[in-house]
Amino acid sequence: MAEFLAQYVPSWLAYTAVGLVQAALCLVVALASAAVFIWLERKVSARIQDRLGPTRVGGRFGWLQPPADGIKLLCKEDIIPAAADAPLYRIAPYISFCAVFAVFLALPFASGWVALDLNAGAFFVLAVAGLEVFGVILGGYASGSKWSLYGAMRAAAQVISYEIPLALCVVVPVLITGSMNLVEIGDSQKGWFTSWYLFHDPFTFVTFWVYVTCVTASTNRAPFDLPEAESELVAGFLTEYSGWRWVVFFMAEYAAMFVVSGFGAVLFLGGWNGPIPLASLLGLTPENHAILGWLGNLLGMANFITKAVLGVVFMIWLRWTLPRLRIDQVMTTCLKYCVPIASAMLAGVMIWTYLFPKGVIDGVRHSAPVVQQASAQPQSGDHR
Amino acid sequence: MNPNSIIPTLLATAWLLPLASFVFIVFFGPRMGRHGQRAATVATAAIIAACLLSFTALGLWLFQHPLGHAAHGDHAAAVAPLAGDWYALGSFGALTISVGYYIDALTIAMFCMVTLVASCIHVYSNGYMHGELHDVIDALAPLSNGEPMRRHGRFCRFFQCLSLFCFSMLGLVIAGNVAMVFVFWELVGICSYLLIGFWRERKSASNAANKAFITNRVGDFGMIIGLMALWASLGTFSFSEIFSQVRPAATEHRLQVPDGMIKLAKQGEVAEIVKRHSGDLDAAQKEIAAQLPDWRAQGYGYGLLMLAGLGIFCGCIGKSAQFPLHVWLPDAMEGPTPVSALIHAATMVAAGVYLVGRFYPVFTPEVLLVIATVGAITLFMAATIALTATDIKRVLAYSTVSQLGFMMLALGIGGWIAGLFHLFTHAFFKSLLFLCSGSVIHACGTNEMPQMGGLKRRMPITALTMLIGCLAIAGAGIPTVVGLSGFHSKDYIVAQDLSFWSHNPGFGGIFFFVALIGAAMTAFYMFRLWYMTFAGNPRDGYVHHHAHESPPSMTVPLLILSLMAIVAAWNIPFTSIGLDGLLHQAQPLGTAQTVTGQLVNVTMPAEHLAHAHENSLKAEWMAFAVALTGFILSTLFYGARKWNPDEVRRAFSPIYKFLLHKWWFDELYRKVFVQPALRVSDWVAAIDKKGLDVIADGLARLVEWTSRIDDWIDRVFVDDIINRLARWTYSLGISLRVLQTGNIRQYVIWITVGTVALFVLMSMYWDYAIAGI
Amino acid sequence: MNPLVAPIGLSHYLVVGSILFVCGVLCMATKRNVLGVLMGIELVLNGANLNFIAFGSPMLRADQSNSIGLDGQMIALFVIVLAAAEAAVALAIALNYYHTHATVDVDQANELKG
Amino acid sequence: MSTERMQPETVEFDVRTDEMLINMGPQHPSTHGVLRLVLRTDGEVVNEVTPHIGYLHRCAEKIGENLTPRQFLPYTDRLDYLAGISMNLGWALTVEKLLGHKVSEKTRHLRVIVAELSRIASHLVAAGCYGLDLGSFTPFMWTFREREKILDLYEDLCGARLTCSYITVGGVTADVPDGWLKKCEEFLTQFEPVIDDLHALLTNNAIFIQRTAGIGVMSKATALDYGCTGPVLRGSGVDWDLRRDGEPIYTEMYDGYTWRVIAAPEGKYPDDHPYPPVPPETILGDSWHRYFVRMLEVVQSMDLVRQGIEKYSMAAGDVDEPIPLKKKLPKGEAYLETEAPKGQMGFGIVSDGSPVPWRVRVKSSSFCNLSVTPELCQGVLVADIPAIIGSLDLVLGEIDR
Amino acid sequence: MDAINWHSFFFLMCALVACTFAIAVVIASNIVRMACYLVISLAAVAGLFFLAGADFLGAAQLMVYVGGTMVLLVFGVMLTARGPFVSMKTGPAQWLVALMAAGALLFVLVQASFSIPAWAGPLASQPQPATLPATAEQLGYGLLGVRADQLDQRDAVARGGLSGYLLPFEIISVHLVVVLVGAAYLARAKRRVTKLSTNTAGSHKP
Repeated sequence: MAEFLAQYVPSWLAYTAVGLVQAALCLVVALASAAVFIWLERKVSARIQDRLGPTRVGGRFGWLQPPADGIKLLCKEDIIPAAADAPLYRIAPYISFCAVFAVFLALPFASGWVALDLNAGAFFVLAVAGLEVFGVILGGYASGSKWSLYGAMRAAAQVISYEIPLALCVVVPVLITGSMNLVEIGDSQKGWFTSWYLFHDPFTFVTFWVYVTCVTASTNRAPFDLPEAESELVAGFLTEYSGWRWVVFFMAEYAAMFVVSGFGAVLFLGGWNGPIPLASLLGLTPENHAILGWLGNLLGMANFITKAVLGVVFMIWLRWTLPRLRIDQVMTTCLKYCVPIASAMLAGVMIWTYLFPKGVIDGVRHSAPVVQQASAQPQSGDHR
Repeated sequence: MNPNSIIPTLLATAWLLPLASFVFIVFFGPRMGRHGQRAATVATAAIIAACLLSFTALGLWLFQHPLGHAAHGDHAAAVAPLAGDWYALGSFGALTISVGYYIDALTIAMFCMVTLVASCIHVYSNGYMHGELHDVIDALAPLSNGEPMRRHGRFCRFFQCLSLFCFSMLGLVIAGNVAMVFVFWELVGICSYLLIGFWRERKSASNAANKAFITNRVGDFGMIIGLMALWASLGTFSFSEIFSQVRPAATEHRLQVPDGMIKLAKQGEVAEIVKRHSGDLDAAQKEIAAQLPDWRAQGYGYGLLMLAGLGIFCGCIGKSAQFPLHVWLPDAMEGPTPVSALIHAATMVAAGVYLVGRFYPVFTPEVLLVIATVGAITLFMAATIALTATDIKRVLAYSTVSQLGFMMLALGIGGWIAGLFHLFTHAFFKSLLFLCSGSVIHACGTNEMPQMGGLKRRMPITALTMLIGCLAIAGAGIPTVVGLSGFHSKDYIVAQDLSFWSHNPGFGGIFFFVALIGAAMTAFYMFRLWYMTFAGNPRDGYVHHHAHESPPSMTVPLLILSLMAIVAAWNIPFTSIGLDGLLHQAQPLGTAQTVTGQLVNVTMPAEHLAHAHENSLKAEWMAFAVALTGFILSTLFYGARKWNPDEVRRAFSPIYKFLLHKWWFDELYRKVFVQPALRVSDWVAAIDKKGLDVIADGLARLVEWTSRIDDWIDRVFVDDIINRLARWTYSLGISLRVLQTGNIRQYVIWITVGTVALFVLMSMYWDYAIAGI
Repeated sequence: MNPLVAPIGLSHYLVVGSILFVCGVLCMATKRNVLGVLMGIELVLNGANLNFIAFGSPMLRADQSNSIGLDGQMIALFVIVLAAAEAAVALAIALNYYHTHATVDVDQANELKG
Repeated sequence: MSTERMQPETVEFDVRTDEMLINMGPQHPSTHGVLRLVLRTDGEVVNEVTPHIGYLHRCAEKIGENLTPRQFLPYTDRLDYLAGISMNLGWALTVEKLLGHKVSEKTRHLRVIVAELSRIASHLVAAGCYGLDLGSFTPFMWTFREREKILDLYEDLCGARLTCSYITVGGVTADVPDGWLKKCEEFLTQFEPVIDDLHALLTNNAIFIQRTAGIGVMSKATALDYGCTGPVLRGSGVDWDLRRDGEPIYTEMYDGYTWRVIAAPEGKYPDDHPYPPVPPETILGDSWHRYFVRMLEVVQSMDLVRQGIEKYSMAAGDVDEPIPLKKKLPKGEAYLETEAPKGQMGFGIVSDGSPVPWRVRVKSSSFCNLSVTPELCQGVLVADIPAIIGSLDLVLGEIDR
Repeated sequence: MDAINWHSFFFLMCALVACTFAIAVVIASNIVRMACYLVISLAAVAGLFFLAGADFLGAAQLMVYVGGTMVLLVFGVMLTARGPFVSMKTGPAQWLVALMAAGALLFVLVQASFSIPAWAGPLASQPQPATLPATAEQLGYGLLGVRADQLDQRDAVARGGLSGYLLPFEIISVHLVVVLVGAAYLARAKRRVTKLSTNTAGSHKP
């Protein structure tokens, strides 16, 4: 399209325009997913609480409720408190949102279907997702409210602490695969569900649950939603926000939920590989035909999205079931439980992969990626 | 799997179990039950398992190497030891340091003995140390305000140390090379230090621990010299390699000076030869090899061999508390009694004897003579001191020293089997005696025998087992028929003494008589101990009233050990399997022959000669007679109270005092070592004060006069120059001070300016190509 | 020259690095706040890092014989890690300084001046 | 999870920070109305809490001095608006005490039924809001669902849901409608399993226990010193309930009923109720126990309602009509405390012989219970403030009057 | 028209952002804003790293600098800033001096950057990112003491010299530990809250 446009306008303009349009499209996708999750949260929580949830807007199921809310919130006054540091207050929600949005760049939806196939993908996701908290801190600080400041400080302490066990958990699949490339990590779990890293060995199984705990905490979701604990801090860092900026923070939160669920799916739940290798059983592989391969990938994407959505639903379920932890308990959970357990699991996985390089459940899985990588590596270095 | 691979594995497991227990208790001890109660269970379970493993290994060994009919002097059937390495720690040139094993019948027997005794003592400690389960108020460790110290109980710490000790001791026994021996040698020393100082708040305990540790270092110093001599000359630490070099099979295992030592002794000539064959090493080797027999015949290297032997024996002197380093052992009784039993009676102190036995092939007859002499002195001296001691544990401690002297004496006069045999039997009855004394102390709360008496009604089991122990150590038995364990072992020693006398008609008799007198004194003081403690009327009503029999956890080990004290020397009924046979089998190759010294005219008779019928019969009766004499004297003095010991005491008052003060050894060492050191420092101080100060004062006065003159010159001439300089410097500093603003930002700007300037300068003189790009 | 079309070379990276470096120096030279100085240091380190990366990059120059290759990234990695450590220590010092002086003004920290 | 809790006393400051004064309320989600707490905080640690009240002052007592007792009755509904009927009962009994009036058997049992239902409703709100204070939303919805059913019963009974004014001076406004008792029993039957759900969701939730066990521990002595009453007092293990220990005119209302006071004087609860085990982390007198006592009292009240229904059906005669609207009061004074859901609710009345009382005074249980907050909230974390305030179950309508 | 060069395009974007916000850091007087600008500038630098083919470094930059260092900074800001706006003005004279010095430095540096012809000339055909080696693994091997990218070194002696960065890595890790412990120790205020008296249970009935 850009080439087409470039015939008529200066090329930089054409490319910029096309870039903007594409970015807007991505944004819409992210927003739509956030909207879906907001709706989902309402419905699921309503079911848990013996309610109906939204029922009317948009006909059945109240499916238009989030857009309606969005319009309402857009129309609301964007209040900036007098004590706020206005520029930072304005920019903070977008920092959070951009950070989460940027993670979509590196998140593969199916084998090879990824915007940016980084060979340090897992690391990139971790790094960029960690930026979200920066917006939270900035927003909390810039609000000029003591409650917001509390929220910001809690967010800072909590998220930074949880990055450590989170990183340790992420290292586990990276270690097994021998690569930080998310596509490779996903592909190495090909086959039946037994080859998912969740079932790779007992240590990964535990690691997965530590991962779940950590991402719940690092996305500030209940029972770790201390930065916005409404019964303590009014609304934490969100106290002074209203209207559109509040929506942006909110969408960042829901998009982050999707991101971490998807990331978890890739790392532990086989990514786009279903419990049954339906695509390969049906012959939907690129070896057969490009179109078939494409179809198989489509199936994979459906798998991936299903897993991510289930992950989000799980987080919603948690939120509406559990009371909130106290800040010291949150830190205890992180430093006294998650970090040691994750470290122990990392060590355990190392030993396990050393003892059973071919895996135990699925001995026929394409053998020992770690070893392969190690031996293949020196040759790949001399491309110069 | 064949037994050759199973036995090392079994023993290694038995060896490592206490280590596991130690590590476990270190990490989890305080959390195991209240006050770490479970730690005892862990440690006890570990050592009992080790004991079972050891006996399994023994069974396997016997199955594989059935004991030949004790064929005297016939060593054709000698069993090759199992030797090998588990793990190489590293190699430094030709030297490889490894964790290895050297297993023969002696090793296995030691394993069984150590683990059995240790098991009993672990069980016993469960009861004995129960006071440590709670907070302890230690009246013997007063605080600065005079109040007794209150501290937490150290129950699990005790068992932690015990486990570590068992590990170290077993490691020492199984060690396959000298380096490993040395490591474990030091480790048992550490354990001993820790356990003597278990009640470290007590001044006496910490002093005793220090004393033990430091005294042992003196011995270890010699040992290191010995090890260095071995390593420098033989280039190896491994037992099997050392033995094969010292007693090569080619010479029918006769002792010969190894090539390495000769080369070292003649290193000047060796260097000469090598230089002559510049570059042609093979030729040089050949020439040296050709020269070797000559050199050997000239006696080169013999001194080195003796040095190695004496050095190693030095270590044994320290560890086995031989004269003159025996002083630490009686003080070591400050530790808890089970520790005294395990470490300072049964195992660790016997390690010296064991090492002498292990290194036996290396010792030349001259060295053996030294050993025998040291042993004899120790034996006599300690026995005499024991006659007068009143502290029950000290009596036993001196008895231990004395018995260790017996063993050394036996080894020194060629009685390898006799010495080690006594080591084993002694381990059982001495640990029994110590445990009994612990039981008594536990009941009475005091160590002093004059406060006891008449306890046998209060504590019948203890009294009985102690009596068995006394009988065993005194060597009770029916000559030519049967006897308690001590009877047999002492009998061997006396027989060997007799045989030695007959081979060395002159001085040989000394050893024989010393041994006999020692045996008599042993019987005397042991029964003195028993009578004072258990018989007669209670001397202290309070103590007697509060005394009670110990709990089963303490008495059951006593019973087991007393059984062992009776039967340890017997063969298993209807078989020829017994300690005796086992030791016969373990006797190192080539050591059973009669040998004669090169430098000193001494003959070490082969051991089987001592077992000649008439010789042994004579010895048996003599030993029996002296023991009986001792017993009767003791009964007369203390049992029946026919004679009053106080009268004897008065009559021989100087001797009594001499003995009561332990031959003035502590005072001697104080005079000879400690006080001279203090005095030297006093001298130095005095020289400092009197001599140097006076000189300094005179000098000062001189200087004062000079300076007065100087002062005048100074003021008039020099000051002016200096002042001027100072003024310049000062003004320069003031003007430069402006630059030192303390303002970081200015510094940054200066750095920037400096960088730019450098850049500009560089570009003026060099091309950018200096970067090589 | 159309910057969008013209390919990017090593020099461009170096220029960006220089600008960051100089900005950092300026920051250090003009901020009175301890934390501002700290930020200046971070900028300086980043400018330097950019140079390392650029010199080691395989994409920026035709003649790769003089490239420092992987070493560039290695050194940059070490710089990043050390910078993190440095930031932690500097922050701790700043906190202590704040506790003792009740201010973060570096100009007050001149007790040792000549 | 570990039973180890961070004891606020041992908090060590890694970084020195300045103290900060924060207003919590009067508009704050977890102050249950318009309570204002001024927190002096150091980071997350609260060093001092000062409650400020009076944002809901409506001159209730002064109004009572300008109206006849029956006219004042609807105002009592607004005191503890979560248990209006219990307020009605207290006022009615006080006036009856002044009048020397005795109600019939049937009235007595009917009063027990509705008063205990109001206790259930009040405790349900307390439990649900407590969950909300600790960040758990779902129990709130569940308890409100059940409370709605009780309000439905009230609606059937008298037409009003929240401020019923059902029990009046001299009797009740009207006898029960047909079939109401059956509905009431049906409600109790279906409500029983819901309690187990609540226990599963909240009482035994590990996080809930962590958040409440050992938090805001109030010893018996403190509770007594500050005049705490009701579940707050019983949560500290004091065996005291006015329904048993009060004045005869009140206690005879419960004559013939079998029940036991819910308290754990020795740290052990009476074992005639099915209740989940007490977690070992808890300390008698902490927030968890205050909450737990309320949950047990719900079961106890259900039992009382059942007995009341039975006794009411057996009783002969009619329920009493209220006294005339402007009946002259005898000269004198009367004061009576009753066991309301929040604690001991006292009404005092002084009459000069006219139909309008000369003086009316209200002694509020929540007021006393609130007074202990500065003591309980020393050195706790910010998050513990809602946990402690919520466990006291305050109603500002009653405090500010 | 010429096809757009995406590498140049993104480079320009990132470079502009990085430089602009770096200058903003210099100009801004509010410390929190400075921190915010710095984060943005550093994030843009991370983008430049990605463009130069150093993905791992880019991610590390984001993680360590932006995620870690900056939050530390913000913490420090919060702890030390009295009131939201703390600014300490610098005198214009100092600004002038600093600007002059910095300008000279910038001139020298830029002049140096363009002075080597080989540096200016780009790669004739730039390799696509997909064909680039996976430097993350190489970095890993490098830290373990193997130079995977230098195995084709023909000179065995030289190859032996390229032994990677194991020792620096070890030193750095120890250094990090020391630094963190030291920082934690420095920042400690060594203060304890006095133990509050808690009422002990009394038991008299009302």
